[in-house]
Amino acid sequence: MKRCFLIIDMQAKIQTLQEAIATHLFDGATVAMEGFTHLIPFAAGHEIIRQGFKNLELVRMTPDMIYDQLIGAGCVRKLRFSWGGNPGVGSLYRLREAIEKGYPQPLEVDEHSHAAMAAAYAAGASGMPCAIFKGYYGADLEKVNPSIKTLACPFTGERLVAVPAIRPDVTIIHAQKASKKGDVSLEGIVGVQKEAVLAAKAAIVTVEEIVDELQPSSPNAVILPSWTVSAVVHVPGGAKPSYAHGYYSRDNKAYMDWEAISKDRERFNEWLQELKSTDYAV
Amino acid sequence: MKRCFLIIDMQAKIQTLQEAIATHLFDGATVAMEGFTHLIPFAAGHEIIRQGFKNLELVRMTPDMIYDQLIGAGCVRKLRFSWGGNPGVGSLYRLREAIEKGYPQPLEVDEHSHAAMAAAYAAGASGMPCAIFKGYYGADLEKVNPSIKTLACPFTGERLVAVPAIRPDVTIIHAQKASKKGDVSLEGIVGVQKEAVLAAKAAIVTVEEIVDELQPSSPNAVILPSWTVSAVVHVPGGAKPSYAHGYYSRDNKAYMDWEAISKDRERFNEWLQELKSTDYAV
Amino acid sequence: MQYNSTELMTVVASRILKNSDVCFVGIGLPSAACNLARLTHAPDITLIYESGTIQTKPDVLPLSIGDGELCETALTTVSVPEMFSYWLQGGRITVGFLGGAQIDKFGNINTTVVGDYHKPKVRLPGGGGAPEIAAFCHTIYVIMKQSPRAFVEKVDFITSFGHGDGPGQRKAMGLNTSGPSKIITDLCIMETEEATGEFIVTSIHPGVARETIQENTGWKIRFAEEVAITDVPELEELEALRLLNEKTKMAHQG
Amino acid sequence: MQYNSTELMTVVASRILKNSDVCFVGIGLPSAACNLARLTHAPDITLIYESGTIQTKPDVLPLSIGDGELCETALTTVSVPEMFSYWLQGGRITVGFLGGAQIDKFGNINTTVVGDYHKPKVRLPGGGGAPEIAAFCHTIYVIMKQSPRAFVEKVDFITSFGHGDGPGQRKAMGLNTSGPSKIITDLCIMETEEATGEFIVTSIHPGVARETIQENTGWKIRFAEEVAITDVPELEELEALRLLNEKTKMAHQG
Repeated sequence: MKRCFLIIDMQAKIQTLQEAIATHLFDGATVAMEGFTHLIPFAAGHEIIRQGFKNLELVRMTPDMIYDQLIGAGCVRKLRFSWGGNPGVGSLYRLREAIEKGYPQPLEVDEHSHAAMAAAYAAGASGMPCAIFKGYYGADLEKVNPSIKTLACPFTGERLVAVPAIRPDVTIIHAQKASKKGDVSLEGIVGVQKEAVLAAKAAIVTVEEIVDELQPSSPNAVILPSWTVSAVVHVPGGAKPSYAHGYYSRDNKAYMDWEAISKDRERFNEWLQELKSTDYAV
Repeated sequence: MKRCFLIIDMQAKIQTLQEAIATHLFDGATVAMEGFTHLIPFAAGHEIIRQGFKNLELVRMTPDMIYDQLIGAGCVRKLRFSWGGNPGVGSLYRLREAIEKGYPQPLEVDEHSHAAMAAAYAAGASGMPCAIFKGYYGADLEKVNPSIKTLACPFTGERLVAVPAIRPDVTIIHAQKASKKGDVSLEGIVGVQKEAVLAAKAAIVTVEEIVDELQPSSPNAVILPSWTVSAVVHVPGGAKPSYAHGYYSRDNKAYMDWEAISKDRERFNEWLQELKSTDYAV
Repeated sequence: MQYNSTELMTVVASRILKNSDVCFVGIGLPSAACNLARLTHAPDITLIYESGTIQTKPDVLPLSIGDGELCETALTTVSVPEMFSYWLQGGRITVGFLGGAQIDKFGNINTTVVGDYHKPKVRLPGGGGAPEIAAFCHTIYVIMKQSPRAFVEKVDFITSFGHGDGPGQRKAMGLNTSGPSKIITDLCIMETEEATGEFIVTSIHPGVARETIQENTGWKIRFAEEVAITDVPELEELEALRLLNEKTKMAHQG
Repeated sequence: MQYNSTELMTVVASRILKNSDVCFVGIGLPSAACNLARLTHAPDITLIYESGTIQTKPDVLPLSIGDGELCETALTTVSVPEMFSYWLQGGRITVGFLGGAQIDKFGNINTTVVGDYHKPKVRLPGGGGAPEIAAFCHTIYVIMKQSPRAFVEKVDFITSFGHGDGPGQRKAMGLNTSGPSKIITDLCIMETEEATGEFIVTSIHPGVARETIQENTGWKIRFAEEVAITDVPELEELEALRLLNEKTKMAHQG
């Protein structure tokens, strides 16, 4: 319950990307950048690389290209995840080299299933110490990950599974819109972004547009009120090469092209130098 | 897991109210009729009274006027609930007489908090045997209801609470729209209706309108696909005197007038005779 | 300007709310107090009703917790399971309001039964959201009319836990929230005394005698060393409240 | 009409899907097979992708599990926690597709590591949704190209449980779902033998020799008493598949 007293002070400030990352990140922080192929906060991830944070504990269901980049850049000590690949393309070679060869630094792994990660985010948002669900029947992950435990339903005796709740120091997401007041709206494939924000001690939201007033298409639209968000940052195109429903499409070619860059340390380092020498560009 | 094989056969049929109730209800069934002051399925409840089902185990977070009517009519043996009153008005006297005086028959009570009921519906929808949450700290309900148990978080040792999942034989809700195919859409205060439907072995949905195609206002609108629903029934006004967002408002006067009818056995019986002698009227 | 005791309670309750508060609003006096705060000194206060409506700004007071007005004027409306898990249990709510049939000097409240639970003399509506509201809102304000039948030595049933029978019990249960911190009655304001966990009178409404307060309290009531006199409602507050009540009455009769 | 082995696998997989199925669709061949079924004999088949899109009807195949096309053509899109709790764990999905780097004769699948988990020779992407897809979908179909490196005596790591090492183990764990029931390869169709829990060959694709199947299987493969010859893809099926692939290719290069 420590967190409730933090939350009182949460109130969205409109900041620049540099400010928001510099204010809320710190070396060793647990950081979740979510987006289930949609609305992936690439620009914010790149700014973390530029600012050179170290030993981050990254959390994400589907670490993809942006996490490959953060790992390759040497920002990451540990990864909690459930599926680490370049979706529809192949491997994340920076992720693989960190695990297989300890390059550029060893990567500790806390591996779960999607069901477990999704439940763990929801548990974090709900102030629960753990998520309890049904899963992992006969799967070996339970044997190699001590943070997966079993318990019995107190009524039926049925075997249930528990994993610790996810409580990031900082969650970063990209959304379509925010109001000037800092209320945020997401639409389309919404993934676990709401849960990731509500589970976090601080939340940064980059957005395509800042509007005077949100005008949700439905009373039940997915909205994060300003008092659940720490910083709102106007970053049009901030999800590229992933996509923003209603704004731009997924750049599939960029994902396919990443294969060759990721595979080759030298090409990756060239990519990294170029990133560091430029501000985010849309 | 027995239920999964039931669910395969679920596919919405468009039926009349009489057919739908006669097909799916049975004496002794566990029935949830949900609606959190909004979209309360009054017409369906009245049809249950007309068809004279007995010994039902009713489930509902906020049993209000319609459950008072079912209890007064002698249809109900047991009630699982969290708040039983006429909201903003006062008591439900038929409910009180059943508990306090066993009239017209004794009413067994399985009482929880809102948080517990909401979690228990979500657990039912999720195929869980129980819901696990944080709650009831120091509250006496835990002492008088054996279906509230505690357990320890396997990671932190923190005290957690468990209640059995809700798995109704039949859930009945009222919604704004269904397509001819049987997909259902709800909007506004959506309560626990989605969970109540997904937790049930059979689900009846009465609707204001049947349209050719649903055209949801948002990709994330609340929709129940036709294969999660057993029967769709066209009952315009079927939520009156509660309300249907976008169709008609709450008839507050009817709720205030219920006080006097409910309070007096004779007036209630007159009301009951009149109900039984008429078809549902809008 | 003349005012009645309900108006006084509502105004007093509205004043303790801050612009930055996120309130879990119950029907009746709490709803009136929260909306009065919003219409006077706390225009950006966030009001949440357990039906799922977040940041709502109703023009008239809802009769029920889930009236259409609440949804139509809300920033967003979430499902009830989400409301209780992500928002209430998640620790997002700063202020909860409770009332009840009985309250004791430790702020334990009964809205369940009078008499024995299994053979009740009077069956009350039950707890609804109260057990977890009392646990997870950062603080709890209680609004209740004072009488010896309502302010009792020991409640028949603890529907929502206050401070048990003394200080430190909440913490021992793993709760870091303050629990009931103020009771606003038609006679006075009571606040929790830290050392004992007991409610003591800290402000007396204008014209009320100490004896009247004791006569309407079922336990031996104590008074703070310095007891204030509650400020009378201001013209502006009363006008805003009466306009709200007037609009509400018309809407509900409609 | 000529066809290649990927086309054959896709067509064969599409044929086993029913109009009434609710499929949890993975990217790649399963996505192609499910959409081919929808475009041919099963127009009302319900396709669900784990990104939350329910009843989607994409015009082109998504590259990733959460492409915009899926959401735009879906009946509704739910959050990922809801997808895994209410829909998958809730028992709403009739068919799940799995593939992997390794599979054994009991249908246990490895998509996690080659070698030791803590010091892997090759780190694969991991399980994603697979452990619970294997548990909760009413049945599982596997699509994989056959080779002795992929069809192994014992998988290095059980990412998703099939039948363990014999029949009855699923039931003993409290699972009432059938688990992997068919494997569609480029050479044949295998099905679970009830008595042993083992996969045996029940249909051989045209022109494939039994020896070829054994050479590409790391365990001693058995054949059913009556082995069918798989029907060749029909013109209509191939045309629909090629049009879908053509549209997809253009869209992804765009």
